[in-house]
Amino acid sequence: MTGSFFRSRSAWAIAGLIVLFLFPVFFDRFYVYLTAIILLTGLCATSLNFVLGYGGVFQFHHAVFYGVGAYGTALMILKSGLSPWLGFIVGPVVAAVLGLIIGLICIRLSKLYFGMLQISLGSLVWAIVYRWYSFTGGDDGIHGVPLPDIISSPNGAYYFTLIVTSASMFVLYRMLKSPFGSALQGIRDNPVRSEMIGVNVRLQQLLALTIAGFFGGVAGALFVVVDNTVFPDMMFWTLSMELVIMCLLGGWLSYLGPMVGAAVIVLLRTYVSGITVYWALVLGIIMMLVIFFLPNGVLGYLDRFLKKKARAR
Amino acid sequence: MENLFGFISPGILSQILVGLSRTVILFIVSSGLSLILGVLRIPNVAHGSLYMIGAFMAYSVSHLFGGGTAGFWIALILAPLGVAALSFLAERSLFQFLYEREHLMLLLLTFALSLVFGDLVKLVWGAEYRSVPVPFIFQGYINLFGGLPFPIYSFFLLIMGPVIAILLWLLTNKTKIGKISRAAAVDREMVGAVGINVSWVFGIVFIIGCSLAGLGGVLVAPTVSVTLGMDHTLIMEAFLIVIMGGLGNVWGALLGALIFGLTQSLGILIWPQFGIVFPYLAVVVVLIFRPTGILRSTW
Amino acid sequence: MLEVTSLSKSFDGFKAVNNAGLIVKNGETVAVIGPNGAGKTTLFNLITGVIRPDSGKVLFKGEDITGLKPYQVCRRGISRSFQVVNVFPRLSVFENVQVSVLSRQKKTWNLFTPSSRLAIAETDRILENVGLSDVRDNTSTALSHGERKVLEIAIALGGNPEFLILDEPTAGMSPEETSRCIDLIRQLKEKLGITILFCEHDMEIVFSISDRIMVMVRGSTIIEGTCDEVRCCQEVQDAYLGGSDVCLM
Amino acid sequence: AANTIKVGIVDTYTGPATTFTNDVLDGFKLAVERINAGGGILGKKIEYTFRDEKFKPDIGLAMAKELILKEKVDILMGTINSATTLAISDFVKKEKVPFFVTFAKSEKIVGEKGHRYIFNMNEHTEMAGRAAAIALAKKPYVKYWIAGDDYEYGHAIADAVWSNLKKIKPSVQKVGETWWKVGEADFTPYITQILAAKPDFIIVATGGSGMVNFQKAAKATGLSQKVPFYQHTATELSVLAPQGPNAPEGVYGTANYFFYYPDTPENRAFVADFKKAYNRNPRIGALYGYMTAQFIAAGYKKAGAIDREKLVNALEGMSLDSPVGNLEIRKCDHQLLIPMYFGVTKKDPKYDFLIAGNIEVIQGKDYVPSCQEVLKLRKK
Amino acid sequence: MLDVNGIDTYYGLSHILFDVSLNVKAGEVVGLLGRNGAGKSTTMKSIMGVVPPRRGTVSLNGKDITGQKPFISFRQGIGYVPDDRRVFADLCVDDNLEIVYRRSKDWTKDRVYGIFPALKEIRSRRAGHLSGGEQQMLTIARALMGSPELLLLDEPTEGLAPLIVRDLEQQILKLKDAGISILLSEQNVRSALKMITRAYVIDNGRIRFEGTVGELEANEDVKKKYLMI
Ligand SMILES: Nc1ncnc2c1ncn2[C@@H]1O[C@H](COP(=O)(O)OP(=O)(O)OP(=O)(O)O)[C@@H](O)[C@H]1O
Ligand SMILES: Nc1ncnc2c1ncn2[C@@H]1O[C@H](COP(=O)(O)OP(=O)(O)OP(=O)(O)O)[C@@H](O)[C@H]1O
Ligand SMILES: [Mg+2]
Ligand SMILES: [Mg+2]
Repeated sequence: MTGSFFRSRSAWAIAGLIVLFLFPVFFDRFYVYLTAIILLTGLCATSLNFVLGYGGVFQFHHAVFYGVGAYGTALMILKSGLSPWLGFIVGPVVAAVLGLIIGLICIRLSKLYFGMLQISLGSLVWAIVYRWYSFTGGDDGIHGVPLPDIISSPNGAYYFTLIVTSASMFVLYRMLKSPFGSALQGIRDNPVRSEMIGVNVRLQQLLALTIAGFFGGVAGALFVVVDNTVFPDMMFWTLSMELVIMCLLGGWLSYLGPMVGAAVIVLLRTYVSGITVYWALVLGIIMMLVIFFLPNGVLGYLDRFLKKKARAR
Repeated sequence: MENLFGFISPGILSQILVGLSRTVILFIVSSGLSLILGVLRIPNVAHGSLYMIGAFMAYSVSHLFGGGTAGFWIALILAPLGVAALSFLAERSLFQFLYEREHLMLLLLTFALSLVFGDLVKLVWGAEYRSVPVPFIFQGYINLFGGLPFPIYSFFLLIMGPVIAILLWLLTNKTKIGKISRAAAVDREMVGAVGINVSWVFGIVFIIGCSLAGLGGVLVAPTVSVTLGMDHTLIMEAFLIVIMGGLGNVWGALLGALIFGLTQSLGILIWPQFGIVFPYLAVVVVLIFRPTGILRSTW
Repeated sequence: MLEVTSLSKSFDGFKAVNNAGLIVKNGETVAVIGPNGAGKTTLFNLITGVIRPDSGKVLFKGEDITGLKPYQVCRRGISRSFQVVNVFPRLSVFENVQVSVLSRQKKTWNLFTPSSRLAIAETDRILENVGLSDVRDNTSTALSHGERKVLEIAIALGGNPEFLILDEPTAGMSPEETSRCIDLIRQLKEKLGITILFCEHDMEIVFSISDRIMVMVRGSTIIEGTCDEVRCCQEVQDAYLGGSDVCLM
Repeated sequence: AANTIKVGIVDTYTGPATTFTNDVLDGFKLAVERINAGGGILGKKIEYTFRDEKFKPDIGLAMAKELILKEKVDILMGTINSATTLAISDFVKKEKVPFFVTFAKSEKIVGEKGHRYIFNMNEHTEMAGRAAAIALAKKPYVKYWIAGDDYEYGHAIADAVWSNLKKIKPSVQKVGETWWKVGEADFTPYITQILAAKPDFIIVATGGSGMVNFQKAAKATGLSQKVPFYQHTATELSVLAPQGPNAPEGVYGTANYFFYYPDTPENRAFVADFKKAYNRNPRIGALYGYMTAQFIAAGYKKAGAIDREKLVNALEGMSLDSPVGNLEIRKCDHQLLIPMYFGVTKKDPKYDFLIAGNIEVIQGKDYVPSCQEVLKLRKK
Repeated sequence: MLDVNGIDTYYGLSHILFDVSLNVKAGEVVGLLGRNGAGKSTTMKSIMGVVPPRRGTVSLNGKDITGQKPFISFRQGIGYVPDDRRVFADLCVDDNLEIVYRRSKDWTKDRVYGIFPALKEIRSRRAGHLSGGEQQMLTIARALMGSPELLLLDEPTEGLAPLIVRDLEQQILKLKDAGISILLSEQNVRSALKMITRAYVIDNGRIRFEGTVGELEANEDVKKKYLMI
């Protein structure tokens, strides 16, 4: 039974990928761009959820890793003179290292304290980027990052984003289903007990934070590919809040929840803002409705709904 | 180096005094946040919006009463009441049903609320900057150490801070409602089962906390321009202050505000280039040495 | 196997454990009894590293394990269950135990093999042993109180311990479940040769399965001895049993 | 879209910046209504659509892309956020869509990062600095203190004023600097610090709501009576009006526009129109928005076709009459040359708020960086 | 005084109580016996209003109290001692007693400490740090502070040392003498039988037996089938 279930799940994944691959053939450039943004934002939110939803760590300043990944990539391309492809590795790696460092400092703290200390540290990083004009371009950011030819066209950027995102999503998924992932979820639910069964809670969480930082960085690097620019707002705390909201809105206990949340937010922003400047108001109201009626997020609701149906059958 | 001596000599004392008066508003707002966080466990992001609304209400009220001194005093009473009414509405229609939810969900809800409030303020008051004049008796300044000016209004603030701190401490530690709310923070259902109408207790605490945000807004109004977005910077600072001091601890909020305010003003004097990082550094240092804040938290 | 010497711990000046001593030999089953608040749970917490002692020593198999982190203690072969049910609420019964097994096998650093292929046989065997096979796929919150208590033990067994600490394993169980639980503990002792340290307020159980008993009062050991020694000792009667009929049993 | 010319506007309509951007939008609307009422351009009406980017560059850029790729706008306009502007600029360069910058102040926009499709309809920081320096050089002050918002705009303005002042009048000295974080609410401690150093004059480089906040603090501490200071846009209506009669007197400032100055029939007419439409006095942004529409209309007319390339060509070097006199879009860098008014705040019985007095006019060509300078920047 | 009439209670979709009826008369100690998961706690919660029943009625002194909020039930004289010791961890013992809603001055702190002298010694300690048994005493003490007419005791002896259990048995009898009616749920039948006058046996959410202690002692069938003794 599990076999057929798994098969159907991979079947769905493959079908989804095919649709996404064919997307540029049928749709206008703008929609391709929008999809790329959703994918990379969703990847960023998923990497956050790796520690937030599955690790129970209040990672409140995930945008730092997104931003650092982007800056790392952009600066590497602009300043090093080495192959731009190297930038796509350096950015995420720098983000991962930063994730480890910030993690080391914060890890002793619990919940809200963790989150707030992380916001402080993240804000320090942000302040440095914001103020270090000569290197980072200050609050104006860096614009017009040159890219290798094959990914500089809109479609090239889209396919690159699609491939990297799906690969990352797959890797993250495998990690969650691995013993490491089980231990991580155990820690989320009951850290004391986890320690009592021989899990080195801190170390386990640190690794998770590093991984999350890495994939946050990957998303940042993809942003450089899609939008060719970086700016300090990418690591401002408001964006981090938005990422948390994507996780919660989509469903932070389901794997694709954050991706769905990202899609919801990006689409709302795009379409509602075309109708009214009061789109924050609309977004706020929609969020409240979700909280009231879908307490487990959009996907959490669907999950439950489907399960209930399956049971009824 | 030159800079360093430059600021020590002509009255660092007055500098500190000024620094203190500015922490008062931070304190008042964060103490409300701390109360709500400590008792109701709601990380209330909309707290900043209520502060902004308090300031706008202060503008409207003082304007309505001729913009003079009388207007300010009436605003000092009416605006926090207005904010209280608004929070009462929010509590009864929203929060009331959600206390049992995950903290993160409440964070999401309050964030949504702050978005709504932000746009509502724009709808009601428009985009113009607003200004509330300093009440007449507090206008002007006196000369302190070495002829440096100190606004009289700041004296007023300096007195308000401790008064509010003591009142709040009495409320949480000495009154029954304070004790009930501390108990309810941990086990709401059981508090109900010993004959207490928890729903109202929570409502009252929420309203008190929120009106403190409103009060902060009124008090700040005469010193700044009342604008959209003034909630934004404040809320993050308030959260950091609360965390630094220890969640739910009134004195912690006071201490946190002091540290935050002083590192902010002194930090910029020491290293102008990266002045903005000092308060954050203070938070980092504090939390590294005291992972649950300086004073005991109720969490 | 386990040797606790003059262990002390105080909270805000209150001595919860005061100079407690205890020796458990290989293969023994030792009970700790004592009035409420005597410090039994605290003693267990000190041994397993959940809290650090103020002074004193814990030796396990001749090695000093005082002040080690819980996970380090666990890796040396000590597992425990908790007085208040303490399981992983969002995981299924199977996963609850599996995590424990995986952790013992040091597989929690394995990032890529799906858990669903690992440690299945062993986990199922443990579930079988404790009689939870039927509810294997339920989430742990859907279990009855008694079942959850058993799951507690199963998780501890996942660590394949040489030494097992049980904190009131049968509290809140019905007579029926209690007798099953006692059987289980006997099995662990006899079939698997696990050394067991437990505390319990039900004297019938204490006297029926333990080899030796340690009596704790106000944080200190007042007597340590065989069932018979303890049973009718006057101090124990006064401090704990209160002249109940156990002496006659 | 065949029968209309579509203009897309991306700007911040959230937070303190709204007070400026609303005027840009309203000024633009006013002009568009007139143009459309007069039969449009080449028989086509102007249609516009606007987006609130909430002062976030990523959102702003996404919105610009949406407007260009999905809404297929002919022209893009905005924004008050320099980072957004620069990000969009890079994109419009690739897409070859003309982009009119209406409030962002970064010098990079037409300087280092300038290109064929970008037009700057307001002064940038270097220009503001030069204009102030020209006027300040004539004053007797020697010991200067520099203070400001700790972000690009603050530093850029301060640097621009200071470096130009130093060039024009080498005898000036800087006795110290103070930087505070953006959004700082209470300036009293900084003012105490500055006063302790006893400078002759202070250059205050704040933006947005910081302008009002600083002036309030200056009034409360008596700073404005002790040491004169300069703020770019200090004399602007959006800064002075909210403070009513309580604003400090004697503050120096520069601004491109006042509804009461120049007191010409053109300006009076513009003010009357604006007031009729929106029931308030126009502020600086209104002029930028209004003139942007005018230039777009005139540009298309001159080009004779709805064609982006032709429009750009037509606009280069074009000049138009405006409420503040004849304005030219310079060919070399697409910078609008607009006069700057240096003045000082004073009370006026006609208004219940302060206005600018002793106005000194500095003509656009006098305070704009030369074409050589710009080209040198662009080559970098 | 307490009449429970045919209640059905659910947790979400799962139907737990089926047509449960029972009554407690003034001054009685009534036992509610049954094995784990039989529905004892749920019955108590239904009476208190923590988990309102979907069908049937609960009335106190002839007044319908079905499904009303727990705090109102408490104010009308029902004291509730839950099985999972829910002391107010953050408050000290004294404050735990102080915040209770007081119907009358019948029960003072001193009187309560008279019943549980052990508590008096630790009156200023944080409740969250008390041992299991101490917490159990505290919850009973807390319920008494509201001067209840009826006490719902849910497995009060769980986790208590034999000495304390015996003490508690005495105390409960004392409470009975003081005129408080008690509904007592117990696993520990032997202990329960010392206190109660009548008993209900519940299994799988249904009342299976009702009668005096004597009748229960005599009914080997019920004892074997539902109580495992
Ligand atoms: N973290 C703590 N802070 C303060 N006091 C504590 C703490 N933990 C335990 N105590 C106190 O230490 C004493 C011993 O508690 P412990 O839980 O070990 O008792 P116990 O013997 O397990 O009792 P029981 O049989 O009732 O479970 C109690 O009086 C308790 O109040
Ligand atoms: N919150 C809940 N949600 C769903 N089911 C529940 C919940 N609480 C209890 N149950 C179920 O309701 C049934 C009756 O539980 P209840 O707690 O009333 O039993 P009990 O007789 O008090 O048992 P015990 O002696 O173990 O306390 C059990 O099968 C239990 O699993
Ligand atoms: Mg214990
Ligand atoms: Mg029960």
